[in-house]
Amino acid sequence: MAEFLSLKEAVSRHINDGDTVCMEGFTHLIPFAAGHEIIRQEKRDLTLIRMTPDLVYDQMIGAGCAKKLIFSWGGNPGVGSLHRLRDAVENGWPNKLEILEHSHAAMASAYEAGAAGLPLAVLRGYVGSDLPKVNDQIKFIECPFTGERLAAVPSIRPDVAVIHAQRADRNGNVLVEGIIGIQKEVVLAAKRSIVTVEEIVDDLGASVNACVLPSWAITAIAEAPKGASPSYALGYYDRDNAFYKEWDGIARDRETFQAWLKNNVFEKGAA
Amino acid sequence: MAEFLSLKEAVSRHINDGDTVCMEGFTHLIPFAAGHEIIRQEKRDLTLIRMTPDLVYDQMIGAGCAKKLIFSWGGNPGVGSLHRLRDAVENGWPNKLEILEHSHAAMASAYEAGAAGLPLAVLRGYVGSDLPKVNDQIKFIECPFTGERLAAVPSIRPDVAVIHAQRADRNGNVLVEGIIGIQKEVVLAAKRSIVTVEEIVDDLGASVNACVLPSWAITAIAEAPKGASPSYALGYYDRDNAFYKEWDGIARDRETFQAWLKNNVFEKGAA
Amino acid sequence: MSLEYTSSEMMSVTAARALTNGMTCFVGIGLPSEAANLARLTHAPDVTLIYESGTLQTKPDVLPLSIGDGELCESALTTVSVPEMFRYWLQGGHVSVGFLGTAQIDRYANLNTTLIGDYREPKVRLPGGGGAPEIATSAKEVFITVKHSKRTFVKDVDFVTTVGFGRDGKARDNVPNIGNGPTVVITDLCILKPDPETKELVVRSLHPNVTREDVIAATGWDIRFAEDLATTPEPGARELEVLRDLKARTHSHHSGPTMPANNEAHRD
Amino acid sequence: MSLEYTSSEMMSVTAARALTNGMTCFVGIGLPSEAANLARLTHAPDVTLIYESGTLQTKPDVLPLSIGDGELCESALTTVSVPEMFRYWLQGGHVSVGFLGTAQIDRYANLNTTLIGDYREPKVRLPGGGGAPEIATSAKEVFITVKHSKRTFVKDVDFVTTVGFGRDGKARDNVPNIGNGPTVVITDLCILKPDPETKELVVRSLHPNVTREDVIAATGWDIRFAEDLATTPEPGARELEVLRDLKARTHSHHSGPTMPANNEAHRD
Repeated sequence: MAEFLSLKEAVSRHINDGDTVCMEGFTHLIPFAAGHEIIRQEKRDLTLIRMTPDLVYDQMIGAGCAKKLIFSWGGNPGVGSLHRLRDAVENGWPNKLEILEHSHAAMASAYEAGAAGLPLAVLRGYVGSDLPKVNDQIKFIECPFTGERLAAVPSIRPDVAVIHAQRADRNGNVLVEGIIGIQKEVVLAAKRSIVTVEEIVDDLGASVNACVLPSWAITAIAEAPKGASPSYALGYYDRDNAFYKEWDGIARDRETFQAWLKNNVFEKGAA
Repeated sequence: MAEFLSLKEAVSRHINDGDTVCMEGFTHLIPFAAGHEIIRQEKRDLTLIRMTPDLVYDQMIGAGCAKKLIFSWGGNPGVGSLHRLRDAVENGWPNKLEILEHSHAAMASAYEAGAAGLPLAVLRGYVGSDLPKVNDQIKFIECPFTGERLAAVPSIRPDVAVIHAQRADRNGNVLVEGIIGIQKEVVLAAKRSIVTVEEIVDDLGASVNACVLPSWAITAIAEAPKGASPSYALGYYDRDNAFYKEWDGIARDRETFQAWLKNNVFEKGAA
Repeated sequence: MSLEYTSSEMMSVTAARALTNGMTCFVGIGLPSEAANLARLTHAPDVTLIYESGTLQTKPDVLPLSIGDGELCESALTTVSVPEMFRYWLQGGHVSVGFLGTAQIDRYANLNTTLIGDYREPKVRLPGGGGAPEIATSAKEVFITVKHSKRTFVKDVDFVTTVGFGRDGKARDNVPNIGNGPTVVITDLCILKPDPETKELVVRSLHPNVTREDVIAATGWDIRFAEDLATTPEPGARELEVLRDLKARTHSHHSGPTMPANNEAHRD
Repeated sequence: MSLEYTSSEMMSVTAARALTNGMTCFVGIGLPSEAANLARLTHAPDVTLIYESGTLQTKPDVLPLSIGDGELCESALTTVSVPEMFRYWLQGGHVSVGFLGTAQIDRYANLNTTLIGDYREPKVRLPGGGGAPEIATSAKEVFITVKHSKRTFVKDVDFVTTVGFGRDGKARDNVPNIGNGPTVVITDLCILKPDPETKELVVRSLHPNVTREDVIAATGWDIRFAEDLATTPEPGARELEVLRDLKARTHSHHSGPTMPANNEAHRD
């Protein structure tokens, strides 16, 4: 059964230095509050996995939490580059960052396979792409029925999954609604999971086939209102597109980034 | 875009003798009306696929529509045997029926793979079971990452999928709700699809992550009120458990079966 | 005190007692479903029940006739697709107990629900594997409940639909990512458990008023009894009351007059 | 009549015209999204737009800044998980057109969105593949829209993130279950299509007031022109009006004052 913890306690207890951590949310419901708590607790040497490492990973990488990044699209959507990610990859600041990159289709299938408890995902992918030349985790197998050559990638089965969701009921069942991304998959694929929620309610108000994660499939739940901002939570608040644009200026420069981090992360406590 | 047709026209136009046909619905939303129309139109030599061939396939097999059955559990749930299926397998009446059997996990994965456009499904399955000895479609592959031995089965990609759903809107988008089974997968995996619905409405009334099949993923839609009875349609009518029990007596004997077929199928037109 | 109860009731109550709060149980239809819901309505209100139709954490008020009755969906936390159920929830490792029935079981707890006789020339054709083959390997452990008879308890099953410990008791040895297999078999006569070494089923407890001879007569192999053979505790008054209420509700629900609409419809 | 319009508007209107009713289009963010929504709001109201965030058949009123803006979900027929989107809808063969942008494109329409320079020592690190590698192979055909410049139109891309026709134009030959690949490239200068034989991109139509020299100067290889070189039709008044309204709505939506709650929150 999921345990209700403060965000501080959840991160402290369930994320260790050196862990493989997936913080997911496909544009929607990105767990920013949890990312900031990880920065505050100065977790180190994390292998970070995420299809679309955007601002939250840019911040964590810039803060020195990561040693490796596995991803399929790393940018500030609609704005441009992730300057902290680039600084780490290109200049090793604040530390060297190893990267391993996939396509979305491969990562989506790898999450599906991870949730399904399988060691590999099979997809019709990477045909003609140079990505297999630079990622030795991409292999090819032959279908035993048709002889077709198909791509295979290792499934994703992280130590910890971190997601944000709209709400939990008092038994610890969680509703995710709207762009549900790979939230269900990453929680089921992970050894441990932390779910931050906008609120804890008596009744989830879920429709019959809603994306509900049962309490017994979750390790810890922490209430974190606006925990996805500047991304958004459908039904609660909109995406702060202005901040996404503003981030480009903040992150471009190490000093402005560090000042932002000090004022907006380190000097704030967990929600 | 889906074409609105009468059930008679849909079956006549889209199901041919010799086709591979999947009529799905996991206990819920079983397309009985469509099955009866197939019987009335005396379709022959069908390869029928269904995880749980229950009364609808018992009726079609007894009526002589099938030459082969691929399945994973063939019974009258909670009641007993399918006597027409057994008569066909054991005595070749009204014709010889070839069977190929799987487990549910393998068929569910084979539908998933079919919807995903893949030629095979990979699962951790059939360990220690004799099923691979009697089904040459079950093979084993080695994971290129871990060396683990995993089962592989061909994906299911039928000529025609037939399902029943609660409702369609006037653009031909279809809502399936409740026990959604493998309805979405079979429609996406099939070359052509026929969807019968309880009613056609202005607005589906679907929640944000509901199981909705877009019009452009469906071939034909036919209105068939009570088209799933004696199974049920959540929100419309309950399962007629009494008839499931009654069927045991009807189907046990060739004569009572044929009389039932004459009175209840052949002498009735399509809804 | 001496309550009156049948051997079927004894079996259901004993099977129910094997489940505890906190377990996530993938429930087979029939006897397992009866036992699992009895557990939920008595000592284990927080046991999580999953049916292969996709209904997660369901709390039916009456026993379902099939694994996909409306009752299961309406009382569930949520309902997922069948591929998701088998891939994410079962194969993904979230099921602690698979609760199965069977037509035949052998001394190594292998189950046969495929056929009696030879595969190509069956004497009796049974429904087939359904969910059982992978429930038995993906769940952390397996409970089996079945009536005890010589026709059912055979030395070697005609067909291994679902592996217990294989023809030689070693089928799970060195297989990665496989559950522990059957840990208990509950019949209307006794409780059996696999020998920790050989995996052969051994009688660990006789139900009240059942003799060793009764079990021997109903078993198709030379059955062994544990040295510390116990007597199974009798059903309690509340367990019997809840079980009888549940069965009465179920009976009236499934055989009551069907709605006119349905009577019409199935004849269309 | 002579409407005033920019070369960017010419590009968007021309790209929009490539889409027709009945197409199911998997939309990349940025220019493709602008063109696809312009098509939907003008001549192709029934074009189906899909974004990789899982939003099926979406009808945003403003252009999304990211592929997962709330607007996409709220206006969609339904929203599915990301694995389902890539496995069932894209790989499953339900997408007729993939509409992509790029950072680099070469003469065989290979796309590079990974990096400029060498992989281990990049001069510029770009976002990466995202959905494009499999959109380009699973969609029945691919439309590309990108601004024309020598930096973008290179003889050979530094890295093939997403295959057009490979380094030699033959990458799709004899590959089973693969789409037809890029069928048209729309820039702010012209329309290019692959030569039916060699698959090399050939200019098929120049936009009004663009010369061959303009295209040659903006292309990093010895670009060929079709014998029957056409002139692209100008944008219509309604197309320009709808495009400008859409961009104005979008601009005001994405840079308008954010809600106080959000301003607070992102500083937590």
